[in-house]
Amino acid sequence: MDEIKEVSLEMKDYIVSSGAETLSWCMQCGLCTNLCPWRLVPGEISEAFNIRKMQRLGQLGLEGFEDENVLFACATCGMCLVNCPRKVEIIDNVRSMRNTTVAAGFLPANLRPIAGSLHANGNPWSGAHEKRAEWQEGLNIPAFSDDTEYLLYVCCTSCFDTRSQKIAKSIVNLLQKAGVSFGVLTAEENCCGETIRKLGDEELFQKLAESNIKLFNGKGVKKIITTSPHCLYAFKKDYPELGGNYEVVHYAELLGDLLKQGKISFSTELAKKVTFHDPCYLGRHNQVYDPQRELLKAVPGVEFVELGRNKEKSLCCAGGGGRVWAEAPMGERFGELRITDAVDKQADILVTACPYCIAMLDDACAGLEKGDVLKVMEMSELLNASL
Amino acid sequence: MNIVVLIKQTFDTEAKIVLDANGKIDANGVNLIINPYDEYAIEEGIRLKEKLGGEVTVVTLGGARAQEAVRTALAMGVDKGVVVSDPAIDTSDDWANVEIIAKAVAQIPFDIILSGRIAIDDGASQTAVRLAEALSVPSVSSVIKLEATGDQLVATREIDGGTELIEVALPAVITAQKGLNEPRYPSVAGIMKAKKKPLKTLTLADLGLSAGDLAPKMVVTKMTLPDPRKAGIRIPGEAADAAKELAKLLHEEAKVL
Amino acid sequence: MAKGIWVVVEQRDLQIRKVSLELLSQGRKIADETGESLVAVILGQGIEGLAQTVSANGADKVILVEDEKLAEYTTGAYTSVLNKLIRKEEPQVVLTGNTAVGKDLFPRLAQRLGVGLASDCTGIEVDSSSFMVFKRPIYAGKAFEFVSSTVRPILATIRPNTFALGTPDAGRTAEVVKETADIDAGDLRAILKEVAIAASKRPELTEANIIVSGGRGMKGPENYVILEALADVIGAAVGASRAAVDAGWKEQKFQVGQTGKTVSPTLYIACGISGAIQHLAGMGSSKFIVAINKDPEANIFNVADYGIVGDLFDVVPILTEEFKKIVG
Amino acid sequence: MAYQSILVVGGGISGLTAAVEAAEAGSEVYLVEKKPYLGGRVAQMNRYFPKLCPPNCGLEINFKRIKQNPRIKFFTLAEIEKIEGKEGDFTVTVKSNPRYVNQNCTACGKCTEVCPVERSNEYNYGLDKTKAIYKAHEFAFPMKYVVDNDVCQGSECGKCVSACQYNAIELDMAVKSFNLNVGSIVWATGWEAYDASKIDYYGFGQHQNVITNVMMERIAAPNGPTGGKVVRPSDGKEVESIAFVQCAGSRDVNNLTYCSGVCCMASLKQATYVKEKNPDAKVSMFYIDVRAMGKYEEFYTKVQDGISMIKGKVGEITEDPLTKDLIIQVENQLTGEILKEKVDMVVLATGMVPSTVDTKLPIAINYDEDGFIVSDSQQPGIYGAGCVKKPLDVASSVKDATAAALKAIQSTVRR
Repeated sequence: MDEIKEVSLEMKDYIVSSGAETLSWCMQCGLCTNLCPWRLVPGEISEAFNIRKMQRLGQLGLEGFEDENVLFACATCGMCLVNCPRKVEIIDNVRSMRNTTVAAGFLPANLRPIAGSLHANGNPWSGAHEKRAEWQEGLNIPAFSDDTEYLLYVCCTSCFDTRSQKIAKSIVNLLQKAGVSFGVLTAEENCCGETIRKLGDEELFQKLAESNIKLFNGKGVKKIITTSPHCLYAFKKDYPELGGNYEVVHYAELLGDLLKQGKISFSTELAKKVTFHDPCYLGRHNQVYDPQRELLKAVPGVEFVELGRNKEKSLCCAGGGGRVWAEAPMGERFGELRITDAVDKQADILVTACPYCIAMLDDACAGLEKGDVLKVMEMSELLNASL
Repeated sequence: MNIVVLIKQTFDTEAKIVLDANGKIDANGVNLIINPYDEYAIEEGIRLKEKLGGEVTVVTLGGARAQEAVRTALAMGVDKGVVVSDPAIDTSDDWANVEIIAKAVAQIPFDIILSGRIAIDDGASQTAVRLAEALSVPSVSSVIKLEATGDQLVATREIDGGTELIEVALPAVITAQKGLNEPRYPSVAGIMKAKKKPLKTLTLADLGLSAGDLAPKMVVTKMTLPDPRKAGIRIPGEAADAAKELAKLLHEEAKVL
Repeated sequence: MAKGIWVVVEQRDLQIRKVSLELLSQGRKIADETGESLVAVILGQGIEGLAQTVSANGADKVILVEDEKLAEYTTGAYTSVLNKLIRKEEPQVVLTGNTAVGKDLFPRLAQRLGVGLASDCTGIEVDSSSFMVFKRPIYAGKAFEFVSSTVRPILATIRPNTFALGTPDAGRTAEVVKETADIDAGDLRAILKEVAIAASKRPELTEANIIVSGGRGMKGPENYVILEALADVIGAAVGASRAAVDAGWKEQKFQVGQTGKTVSPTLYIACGISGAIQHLAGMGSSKFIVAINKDPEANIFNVADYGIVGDLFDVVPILTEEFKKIVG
Repeated sequence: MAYQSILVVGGGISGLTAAVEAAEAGSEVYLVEKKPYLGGRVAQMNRYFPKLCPPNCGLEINFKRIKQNPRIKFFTLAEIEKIEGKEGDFTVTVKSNPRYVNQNCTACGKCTEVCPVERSNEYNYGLDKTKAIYKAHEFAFPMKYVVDNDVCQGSECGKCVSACQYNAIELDMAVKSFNLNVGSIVWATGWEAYDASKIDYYGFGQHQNVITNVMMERIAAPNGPTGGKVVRPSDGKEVESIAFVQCAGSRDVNNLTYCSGVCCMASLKQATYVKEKNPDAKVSMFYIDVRAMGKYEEFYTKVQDGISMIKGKVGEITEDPLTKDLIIQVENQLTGEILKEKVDMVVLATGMVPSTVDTKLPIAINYDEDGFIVSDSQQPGIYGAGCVKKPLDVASSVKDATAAALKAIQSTVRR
């Protein structure tokens, strides 16, 4: 048993007041722990982090949750919420618990450059703000205006990472082929702030969100297409309380509709066995499961197989909740399990629809040296190849 | 043991540096942090207290937001905070700052004064050593290991290409180099307690100083930003030629070697 | 009337530091330009033989202060001696290298003299009104400030490699003046017990001016010796990409990147690193980036100032030899 | 017109009690039961609290009181179709389903011997089978056979009719409806066990050896499908290791939000069944917290010996497809580790769902959000009794039913 440390009701109240309103609902049954992906990997973080125990420490205002391996381990994948008998908003609680230390100026060292870059550049990738729109070069995308229906909001990762830029470009091409009326404001945008909010830096989130809302509202944005499920989450679930009310869709949802309406079709045959990794923020957090599958099945020649853990049971890639900037040793990365899942299904291509997932899965595939049997692709890239 | 830690609030390391209309650094909207080297000093101060008992007081000079830095130090385990805040500080130089700090520190009993070896904003690396001189006490700078007994210190300091071991009687000033320790994260209890710890704010008048006493020795005549990065070039040719060309470019054009 | 440009020459084991010679060389130019005399000041024991070297490098006058208490640098003794000398001779400007000694000595000296100090300067401009204006990088090189003073003397520490070495003129002679060391007892409170010079200690990653980093292209842990050889020539730290760490070739503490150590050295040499976004974000603020990679499509080339598309196993050994020539 | 008689709907322990208490106080009582026998869930118990005795004697006393009391009329295989009127003046339409067996039946069993059709035995929760003509259970009251019309081949077969020497079988019996006029109604239709297959991660309905607590009562009962041997359904192997999974669906907003209050004691009781038969059996109980109300604390303390009590709600139950052994995954909250324990059989401690969730009264009354009849039914003269009002154990049901009987009597004498 751990040594009992300081108990403070004041601390509990502080956590609750930071947004952990459902903290006391938890009755410590441990169904969350059973579902937590950290239970699937060994190692130091896995040993330190127990989501049920973390809630308990918070409930009691007991020291110990602020250990970096506890407080910042959660990937906010939402798996814990699936069976929770009390519908405890565990992720909000984690966010609030993080907020207690982050608001006092104690973001872990590895996250300081990220927060710093968000402050200075409006993106977490230390990219110069003036280079945000560089990915668009040669694409001829109109600026968003009264004449365009949708704003296409491109995730920071796809603005700055050359690998990820291909996603943005593919999505643009698909939307153009389908005749969608859209424009961009990339150069003026800031990060949506989803992840920094999950990391507990509420102040920085508000700063980012307010600047985006001011921009969007000023330009008359009503509908937004996001390239990342994380931006989808932010605009849909975080922005309304700050005065940003938009009709937001992930590009997969929109393309799914266009497919049904016959406005887009795929012709080039792709005789491959394809499987899909459900991004947590597209699936569990936003309940989008079907359009991706319909789109992939619409590609001629594609043999679609489901991964064992799919849809609401999908296993996290470990890129959420700020974990995309965290370091877990080889053998302790969820992404590796995911690559193994896909290889076990003898899939040729593992498709997903999230820039973070791509980064994590690419990395895991390279680390496991499975590149010769499995290709990791973002859905837009695969669809684009079949246009 | 009475321990004083001198800290500075600086721009976040990622901050984008922009000049305002007056050609001065624009601090608007910039995220502020405790100078990272000062964090080592805070940590060492707390460790000394934990080992030898006593009290740690953190002292800083700064604007309205400097209190945040002190609160952070208090959360880590420092006992008291002193902020000297005065409009005159905006234009003071290293010498003047030390005059102010020396007055503030003189009000606090101290056996050891700790600070970071350099502040990442102005990079001047002067204040702590100047302060030692102003207070007529010895100093050891760039310390990577510190052993303290009740009345003396044995410090290992980093020099170019090696280390020195220096013994010094207290009181003394120590500047902290990376490697001295790993700054702690405060417990949440520490954060809660910090809200109630004493934090004193002083003006120059409180220290018996006036702006006239602080005419700077050095003045900043202008500030500039570096030239924008040039587009990268690929050096053509076979390995041997390319390597030679690269070495030449680094030496003569980039001047980094 | 203040007079003379002084260079406090730093010696260790009777070897003059390169930066001191750089300052003499530049000081000579300024002296010629302004009509001032260039004075070299050397403290130590058994230093007489160094007078010739400094005069060959441009000094008009050499002040030698010999004392057993000055054999090794100590803050107190050096401050004590220089304070009195400067007060006596009243130079315009006193320069030294921004070395461990310079950084320790000059702030205390400046405070004792009640003067300003321009530290870690990377440029000197001669100015009619204030004599010299010093350029110094601030915010880790993200900006520069130019400082000057009307109070004499002005003290300044100059970053090594700022100025080029001149060609020594063995025929030059300088006036050599010996001064006795008058050290106040109060300045001997810190006692130097031991000096340990590491044979070859590579700097810590986040402190290093230069980093040589290897990635998946290194192919195996045994190959890091070629990067280490390169690093040791230029006093660089050795880093690794996440791929190399994952492969077990390097420990995690050597990992550069957002998920490892964020670095911003003056020079970053990436060997066999493709450039994942986390890596680029962790080293993108380096002043100069060199990329050596076989794959012309590698992301790293997008941020590199100089790139070589080629096999690092061919390029790096030659580069090491070239650097040896430059560094000497 | 004010009627003095009382209708009691439901022939379980609550209904029986209400009927007997009211009748013994002088009221005319009609008792209507849907099943072919009286006794309800209690009749399916192996043993029950507080004395841990089998239910037979307790029920027998009630049946005797019914038989001896001319003021009680009971109808089995009967359902309430319509209720009209108000307190003191209800007209109730009762639908009487045919038994296909008349009063001549002596329960000799000859019919069953010849019957060619089998049906799942709901009395034993499907753990065994009966013929289409069957005796509900060994101590069924009334002790009459009954035909399951859903599976009976009817007069085309007629083998039972020929075999019966008492002319007791009438395969052409029809549904009848009749009206009753009563002054008040006691609704005591009891409860159903929560459908454990809704908790997909527990594998009930997929893994044969995952059973529920009500099934465990039948398995342990001497008159049950295994003759009281604690063996597992897949292969009849004697159970050497067993896990009781508490709160299987209970206290869970995705399933049953409330605590049924009896399942913890039921599992502890059932643990004693296992231990009695096989003292070496490994018994584990996984719980969020054990709810041993009132005087049961002592029992809880006493039976814990020899049971491994592990705090932690079971997260998943998987099956070894070859052996049909079960692997329980749970976080042991003492240590924070995820345990994976292999057992022969799992008993899910499912909670109680009021019958009124599926079958509402044919007259408007108030229910709570979980479907229980609230105490103030908003319909004067109609009173819930027992588990249709809230989850209760047997003793509490009896008390509640007695109280309901008094209320019902008051309704018939109110002026």
